Amino acid sequence: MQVKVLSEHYDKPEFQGLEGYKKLGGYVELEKAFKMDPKQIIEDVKAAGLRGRGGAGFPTGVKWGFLPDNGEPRYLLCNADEGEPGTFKDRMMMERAPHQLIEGMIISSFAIGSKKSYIYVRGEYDESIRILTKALDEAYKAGMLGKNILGSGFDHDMDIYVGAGAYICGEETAMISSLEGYKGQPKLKPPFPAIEGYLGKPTIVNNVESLAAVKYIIRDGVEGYRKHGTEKSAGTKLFSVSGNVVKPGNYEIPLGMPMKTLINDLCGGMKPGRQLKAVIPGGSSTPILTAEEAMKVNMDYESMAEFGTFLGSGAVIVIDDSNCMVDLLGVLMHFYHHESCGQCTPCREGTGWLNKLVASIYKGEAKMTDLELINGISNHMMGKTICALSDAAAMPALSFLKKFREEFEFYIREGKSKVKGSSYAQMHH
Amino acid sequence: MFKLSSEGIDFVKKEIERYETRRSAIIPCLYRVQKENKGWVPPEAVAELSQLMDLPEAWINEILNFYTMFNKEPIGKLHVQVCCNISCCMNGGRELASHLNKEFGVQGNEISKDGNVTITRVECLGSCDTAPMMQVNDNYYENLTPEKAVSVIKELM
Amino acid sequence: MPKCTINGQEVEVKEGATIIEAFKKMSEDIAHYCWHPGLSVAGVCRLCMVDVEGARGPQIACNTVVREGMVITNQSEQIKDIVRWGMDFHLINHPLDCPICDQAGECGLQEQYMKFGKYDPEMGLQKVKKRKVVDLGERVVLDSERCILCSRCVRFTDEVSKTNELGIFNRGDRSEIGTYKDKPLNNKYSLNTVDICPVGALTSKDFRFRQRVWYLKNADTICNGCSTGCSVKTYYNEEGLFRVKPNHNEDVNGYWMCDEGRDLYKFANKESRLLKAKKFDGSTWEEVSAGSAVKSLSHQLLETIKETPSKVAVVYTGQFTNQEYADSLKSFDGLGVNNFYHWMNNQASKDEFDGLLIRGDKNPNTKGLQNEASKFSGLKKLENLFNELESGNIETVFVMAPENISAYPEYESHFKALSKAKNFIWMGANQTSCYESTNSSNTYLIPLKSYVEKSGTFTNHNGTDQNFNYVTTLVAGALTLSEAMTLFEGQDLDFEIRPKIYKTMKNNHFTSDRGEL
Amino acid sequence: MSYVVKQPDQLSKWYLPGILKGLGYTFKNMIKNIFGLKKMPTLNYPEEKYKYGPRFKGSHILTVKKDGSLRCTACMLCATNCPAQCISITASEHDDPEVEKYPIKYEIDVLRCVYCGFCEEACPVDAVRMGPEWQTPGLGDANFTYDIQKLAYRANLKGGIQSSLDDKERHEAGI
Repeated sequence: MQVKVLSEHYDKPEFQGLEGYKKLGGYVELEKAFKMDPKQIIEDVKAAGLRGRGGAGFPTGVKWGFLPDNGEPRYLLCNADEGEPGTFKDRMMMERAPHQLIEGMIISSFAIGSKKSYIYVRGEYDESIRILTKALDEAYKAGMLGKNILGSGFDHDMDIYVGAGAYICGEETAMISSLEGYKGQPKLKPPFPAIEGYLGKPTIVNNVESLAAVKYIIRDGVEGYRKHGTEKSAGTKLFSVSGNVVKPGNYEIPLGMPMKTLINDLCGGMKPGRQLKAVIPGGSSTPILTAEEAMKVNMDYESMAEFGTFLGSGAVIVIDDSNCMVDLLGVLMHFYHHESCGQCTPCREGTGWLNKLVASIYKGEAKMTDLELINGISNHMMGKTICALSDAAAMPALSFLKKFREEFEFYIREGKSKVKGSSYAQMHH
Repeated sequence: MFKLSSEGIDFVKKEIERYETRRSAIIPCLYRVQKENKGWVPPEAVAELSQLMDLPEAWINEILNFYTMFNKEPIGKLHVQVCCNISCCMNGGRELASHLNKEFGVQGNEISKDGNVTITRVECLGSCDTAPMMQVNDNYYENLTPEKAVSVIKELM
Repeated sequence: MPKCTINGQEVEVKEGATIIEAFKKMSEDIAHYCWHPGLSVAGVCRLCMVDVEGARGPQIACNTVVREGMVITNQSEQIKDIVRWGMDFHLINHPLDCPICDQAGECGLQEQYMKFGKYDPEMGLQKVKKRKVVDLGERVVLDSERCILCSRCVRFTDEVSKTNELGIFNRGDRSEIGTYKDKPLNNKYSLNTVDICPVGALTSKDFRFRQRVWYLKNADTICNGCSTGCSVKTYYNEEGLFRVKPNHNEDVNGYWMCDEGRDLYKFANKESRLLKAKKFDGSTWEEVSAGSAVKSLSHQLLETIKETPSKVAVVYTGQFTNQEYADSLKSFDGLGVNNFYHWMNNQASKDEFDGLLIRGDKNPNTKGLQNEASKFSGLKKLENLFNELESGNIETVFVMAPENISAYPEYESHFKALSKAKNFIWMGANQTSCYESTNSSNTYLIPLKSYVEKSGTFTNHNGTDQNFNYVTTLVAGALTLSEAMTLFEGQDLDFEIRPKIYKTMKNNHFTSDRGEL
Repeated sequence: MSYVVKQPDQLSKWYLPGILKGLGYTFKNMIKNIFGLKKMPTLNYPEEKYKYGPRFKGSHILTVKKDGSLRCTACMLCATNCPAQCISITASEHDDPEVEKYPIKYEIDVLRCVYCGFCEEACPVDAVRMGPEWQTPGLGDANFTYDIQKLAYRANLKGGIQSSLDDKERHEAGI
């Protein structure tokens, strides 16, 4: 069942404003944190086993630990450029509980010693931007931001930066580029952002959910936070369930819950008369799972890895048997082709090539050998580029082809979809 | 020939100061231009911004062309963006888009004859649980059926 | 100074050097497009992949710093496979228009595909269509389809010329290099973008379609456009010179040269040269070979000069080699002449410098002239000579005229003013129409060799002596200043039978070598 | 080595029999040719001309596009490949960016040409072919340096031979 830590008060409209937020226990942990040693907070976050909720799952505390131990100015960036198809948890968090994020960010900034932070919100989230802007105003007025916050002697400024429509800006170095006023193209690593990030200064980029969760690590302590979840995947996480389930939406569950429970119990299972066909477990970039695998896998980092996929951003896309996999891969390939930033050759050309190849299948122009070609291209896009977008495009292609190969072969052979009633491939994009 | 209003120029000047580097202000300033120019950024605005912000034209042009939310061509009063990514596709996003295309008689990025509507297919807008959905100008409209979408747009007109 | 092992051979590199620099030091083959030693690291072509022992997967050589004891190879099957596919990714949207592409023959794609390619293209689908023949500015033409988006040119305008005209617009495989419409690529170094373009996307308007590169031979020399003295490579064939490109010279010009310097081959070509010596006796012009002209000059004037050396003036410009200055000054000094004048074309702007390469002194060897002249009686200002001519104190004037006449706007007026002398000897490489209007009834025009036709030394603005060698002969029979003086003294020329070029000629001189990619 | 020496027979020592035998042979063939003109193996050159097969590599032809303009892109591969160095081309910028480059001068010095066909082989766009014509006589003032007019539009070609490769088709196919 759901365990609501972060989302406890999300259904209460007053949680959005400062007043209501404070009433429901807001900004208590901020004061508590100010009394702690910043290094202790970092240690606690490490000990709590909080892993980045944006997609890569890198331990947040460890990331903070990479910061050089000097007096250089440093920045905290909140990654609210939620672009992964299937993900909508950050939008809800920003719209329902902007102060939760702001509080989490102030605590995190205090921990890492940052005097300036930015929330990078994707431009399409107009509602979120309005609410966040209002919340920031409130926070400034109430002295939660600015000089000498709550008498602690800690100064901090926070600002919102609005993106303008680029999936790639969700990648941390691309986000930094975008914030610096460059095109949102990922930067070469090394140097890593924790050493040289925004304007060449040490920078930490964290997801909305990761930063909000910091508040609850302070509130419940390491043990309290670790109460939920598994040994290696501690805490709760918001999962955005979409696709062909009865009740799609955001669900906060402890990590380690079987996917079966999530889909069948919490989301009300498949729509009547429909069978589960496949699940993309962590946003469109993660390898797809077949129905059997989905029924066995648990919602944590390790179990996902066992099945060769990732927890990603927690976007569970449930696919029923009315969908043609060729069609869906076409949709995804179109997406990655559209979103490749065009910097690295394998990704720039590879995404375009994959898109054309998959399109040629439903145009009836493909040959059987093209399936091998798709495999070849995908394999040579993996791990060859600056950022992971080319992997993100290659992984679905590889996994779709591996797990649903007969559908692709059928399409090429017969010139039509194996799934009856799936008429869409013909009028694709 | 587009020219920023005097408030617009003040806005640009303020944004330049707002961030650590002047370059960061390019996106907000382009948004401002788009807002003042009926939803699209004309090419000559790049030269104007370049002068106001004291940045090379190429930098601004790069930003303008990189991001999809800046319209490089005129659009209708209502910019209808229908999500056609995976979750929406599975719930009829593409059917919705083609229905709207047919209903308003526009294709691709065209503006309808009355100048009211432009319908574009876009990638994920982060509202997958309420698929299919569309964004009209700044607002989301969710859990749509083709008929509902048409009536929403007609109402907004 | 960390040591590392590259393909089994140990090499020591500078602190902070990257793996690709180590490969270059070893002259080991490594595929790459975006990396250029004179620019920042972009790391976008993803071709310079190497295996580093102990590293997680393949690394790009251009952004990995060599650490002590690294064992690096790019010979493993995995790396070769990655590079093969990397080449294919570059080529899938590259048009097959090598026949009309000016870069063919010196193209990075062609060269590296032959070395590293897959030889089995699998792309059978429609390529992305982009703009062709885009006018980027005064000197450069862009073909977007051929562009592989290595971003070298963009980095050049951002980092070296700092003019920021170029950008990469749009994204994904729709990305295109371009300029903003109101700001074309018109900086003074724009043609360097053409040099560093590894494919035929950027081509030079001047060179475009004039020759296939495999018809051209090349040889190194020094640019004589200004006192910077950039190391350059000239490309030529029997028809003449066709273009000039920079050579890497860390101490002088790095990897670059200015656009102005690239135009200088034009005045060395036959069309603008004085092909024969000319003699004017007050009524008719007579064309003779350079040698016999100097001989007859010698018969006519040598004795007179020896008798009254104070009535002789010699005008020098800073466009000759140190050797020529030394020889001619010595000869004149031996005849007793000590009126040496310096024709300085741009007195006011001579110390200007644009911060990168271009200097206000448009002579390659002003320093050299001053050094050599100081060993004799020194140089006087040219203005004084005009007065001397008016007063009749000077009867014979020798002028060592400049080659680069575009830098001498006063060329014609000075010709006229100086030709007021009774005996007027004009030694120069160029043909202009003003020669007809000489005022002297005893005028000699002696054709001299241009800077590509002789060997010698230029001393640049900071006193660096730079030697350069003979490139090619464009005007047969033209003389160097030294040769002219030898003849004038009544001696014969001692010819070197085979010019040096033949000794150093490469096996296949039709293979155009444009140096390091 | 041994060999047989055939001794002339007695009859051949006489003059007339040999003459008559020879004349008989001549008359036999004359009659045969008079009554069977079509089978006659020789031609009355230059009134009659031998027709070679279409693959005969004779005089050069520059092919044209559908609109009648030259197919040649001035890539100079033929000139590069030519062992006799008889081709000289001057390229220029075309107004149409799809065409980009074209020859403003294309000359073949046929007196130097060895008709090896390497130019045809080198051509990437089927712009130069060697046609079946083989007679290229001329009087004293004849010009044996063939220019574009002669190579592409001479009267025999009836407005030009169309190239099998078309720019437009290539562009549409995305090559």
